Amino acid sequence: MTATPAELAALIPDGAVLALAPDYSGCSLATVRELIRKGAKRLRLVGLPQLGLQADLLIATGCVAGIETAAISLGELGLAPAFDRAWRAGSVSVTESTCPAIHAGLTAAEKGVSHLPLAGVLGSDLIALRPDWQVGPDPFTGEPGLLVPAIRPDFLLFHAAVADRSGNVWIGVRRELMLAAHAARRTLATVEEVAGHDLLADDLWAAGTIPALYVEQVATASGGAAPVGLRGRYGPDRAWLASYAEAARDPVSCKTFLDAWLRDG
Amino acid sequence: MTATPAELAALIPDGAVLALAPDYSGCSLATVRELIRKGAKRLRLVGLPQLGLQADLLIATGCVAGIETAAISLGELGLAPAFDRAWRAGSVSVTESTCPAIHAGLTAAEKGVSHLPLAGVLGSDLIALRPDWQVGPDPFTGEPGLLVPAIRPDFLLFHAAVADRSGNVWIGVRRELMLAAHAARRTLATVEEVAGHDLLADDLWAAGTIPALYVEQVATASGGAAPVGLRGRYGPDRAWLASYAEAARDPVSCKTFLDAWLRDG
Amino acid sequence: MAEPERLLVMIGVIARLLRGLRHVAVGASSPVPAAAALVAREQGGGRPVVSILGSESSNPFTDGGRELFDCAAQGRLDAFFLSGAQIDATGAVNLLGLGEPGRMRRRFMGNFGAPYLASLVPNVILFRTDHGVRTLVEKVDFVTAPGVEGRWLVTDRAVFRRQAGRLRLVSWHAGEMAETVRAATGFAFETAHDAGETPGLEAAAAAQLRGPVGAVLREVYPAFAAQLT
Amino acid sequence: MAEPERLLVMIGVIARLLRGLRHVAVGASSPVPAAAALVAREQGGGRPVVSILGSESSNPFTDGGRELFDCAAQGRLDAFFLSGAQIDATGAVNLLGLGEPGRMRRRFMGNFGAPYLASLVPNVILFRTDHGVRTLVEKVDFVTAPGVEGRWLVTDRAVFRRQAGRLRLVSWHAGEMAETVRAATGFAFETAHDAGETPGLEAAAAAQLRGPVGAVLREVYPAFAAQLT
Repeated sequence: MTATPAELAALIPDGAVLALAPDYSGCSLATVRELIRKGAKRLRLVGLPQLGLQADLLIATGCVAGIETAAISLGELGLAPAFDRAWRAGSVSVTESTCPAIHAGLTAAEKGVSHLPLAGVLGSDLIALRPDWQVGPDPFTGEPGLLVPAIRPDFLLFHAAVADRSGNVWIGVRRELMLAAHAARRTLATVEEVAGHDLLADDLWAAGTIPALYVEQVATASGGAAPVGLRGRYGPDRAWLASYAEAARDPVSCKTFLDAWLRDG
Repeated sequence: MTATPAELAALIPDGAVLALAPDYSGCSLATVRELIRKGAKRLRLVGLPQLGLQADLLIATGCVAGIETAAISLGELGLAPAFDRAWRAGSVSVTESTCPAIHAGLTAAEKGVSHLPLAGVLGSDLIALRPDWQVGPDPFTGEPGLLVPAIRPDFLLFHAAVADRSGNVWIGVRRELMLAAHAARRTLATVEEVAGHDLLADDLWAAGTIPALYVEQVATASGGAAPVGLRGRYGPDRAWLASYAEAARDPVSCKTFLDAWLRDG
Repeated sequence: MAEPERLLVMIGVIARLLRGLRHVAVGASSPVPAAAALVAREQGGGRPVVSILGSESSNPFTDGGRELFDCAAQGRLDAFFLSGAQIDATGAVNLLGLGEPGRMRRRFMGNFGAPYLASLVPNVILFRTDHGVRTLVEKVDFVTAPGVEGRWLVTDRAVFRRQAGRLRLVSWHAGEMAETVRAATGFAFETAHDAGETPGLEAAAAAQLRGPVGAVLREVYPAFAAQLT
Repeated sequence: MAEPERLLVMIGVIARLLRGLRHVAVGASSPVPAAAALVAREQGGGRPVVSILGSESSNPFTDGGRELFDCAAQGRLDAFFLSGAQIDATGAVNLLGLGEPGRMRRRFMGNFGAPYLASLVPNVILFRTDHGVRTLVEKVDFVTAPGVEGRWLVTDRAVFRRQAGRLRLVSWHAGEMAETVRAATGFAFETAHDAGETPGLEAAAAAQLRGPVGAVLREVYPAFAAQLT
């Protein structure tokens, strides 16, 4: 029943709103590569709640029209270089957010409501950048309150360690993926391997499992989170990441670097 | 570091708002028995989202002033008999709710906001029973909407299979306990056993674990969920439950039955 | 509860209503809907997915008690089942109690999730295994959830569907007639122009009940499963 | 980053500010606060509990990315740490970018959770390991989070605390004076009447850094840990 990363990528149409895991969660680089190969266009990325290498690669290759995120970076390696160039050029729109506002927006979508109230944040200039947020008296306390609208991505794409034959996917403690799978219309996942046992049969596994109910398609992709790495399985490929961070500062060297990466896989 | 159920019960003062797990989740009957023994008074119970045997026992013994719940029953055995008598006598106040309204109220408390919007429910006469709920135009859609206030219990009390020496408690898929532990001011748990390993060290366990951060005190109580039973460990004691359901219809036979139960443990 | 033959007819009716759906959830204390959903799943080759609440093995949820409700709000739950101490001519159900709200003379278990699910799940099927004048009433004392157009009511005597604001008799089970159903019903109703006898449980479905469905059912509702076979 | 000696002083200052707290969380890319929190934990016999985000081993959260934020809103998080591309005289921080909001000329990584945590966590400690006129400014270009009374700023040159609306110099590290700090700072400030040299890292804390704290630190921030020892 499992597909290939290319088949997952084929399900994501141009213009889709695509939620992507942060680098510490579960990144399906295997599918991102296929999105780039197929020439995806005008994607609108949502960070869960921040974006990392996946977003920078998609931006570097012209797949992205806009992002909504609390941050975008290469982590310890600093700014996301392709995004930085695109931002300066004005070719990618940015909807600035903050981590809990994205979690709240996804929670609103999970619960089928238009919005959620959010604590804090008032006093930040961020409010002025978000005309779609509402500030007004809290109907229960009368104090100033903030309401943020639901975020319902068209797709969630992520990578995890294990799925089973029914399409249940084990994410362990990376529960932002559970929330996003509830909130998104369709969820696509790559996994290291497909287990022979039913992940829902034993509570030890079930406790960290997204039920197949929410998962449209699973693809097997051993090493599918490389070079970012997958918690508990393999670490980041620091040499690759440093090379990319260097190469991607310049559009020409970035293209050369990524052409080689696209050829290799 | 573990305590006894009596020590847990001693932490709960008269008048406390106490959230209790439904019969299918994790019921700390061992602590409920100690609450009865110490003569707890004026407790206000919150069902997660419904109440079962624990509530009926506390009501039978005069420990309860009021309940907020989506339902109260002995499951397949029908109405909760002591509650039914107390309800007819008007000695226990009932705040009627519905399952998702309780989940939403706890989620509001979890997120530190005064309320949450809730889908559905409009059109039910339940609205008229809840003057503390607000109905008005949704600020984003303009459609009629419902807002329910936060529910922040003073205590969550539950029983689970395993804790570790640091006070982390494994609940598996019984995630309503996680939500309630976040929402409640203080969480008390009994467990079948204390494991030698750190539950947070392995993601397989961690995925179903409430971190010690939220847990004030753990007590060991082997069989602590009897006679209700504990998922994956032991089933309900159907003979005991049937005897109770019969005896509790009448205040005298109820007292005789419970006096014996209180003596036994 | 009704005789086993009547329960089998109910199972057949409900199973047919579930054909082609993706995901069906069954609440607590709902053995007839559980059996019907499992039959529908067998006949659909695994579709609909069936979530039986209160079951440890036939319940795919991993996010706690809220997940069923969130799932419904997401549009991921196609059918659910409600019974009620009272069901009225408009298809409204009352799970709470009898008498005037606020001053009720009798209280049942409570509203559970019905006020929410009834408005968010596209196919809410009402059922009663003890069709009678005290349960099927002209107007419920308390509206746990209002009725909506197209809603089905399946009892141990007959099948109704709401049209033009009221439940209408669609079929009566073997051994009943429109008149016997009317005599046992506390609300007035019209009879659909094409009304007739309810089709019995298909032989294939009966075999599934004895086979794979029975196996699951015995785990969740042992007494009920024994009664059927 | 600053010289190791200065980092050790910062660690000592921050560890002292964390004494007696129950739960301290450390965000990504915050090695100095991580070291300080771990020292405080050692000295407090396990308190405060320390949650290091981005760490697989020193992170007790099991409910996904939202849990840190929910935890703060519940009042269960006593301290957090923020740096910023700009920190101003009022203790406001700017994590977003330089230039006029909406038409910025330079963008950093983004606001992360700072706009929320800064208003919900009682002790938010600001830190910079490169005290200078471009980072410590009179007014931030963009208020990611406003300053509040009592807020601390710990840099590699000095310690400030906000009083009467502005950061005030509380102490300067060995090798600095009020004048050298002033020359390196982009905002005008008063000096507290009892200001003096920042106490150095206690010997016990230094030993802990070489011992148990260093062991944890090497796992999360290997380069930083190597620099310290």
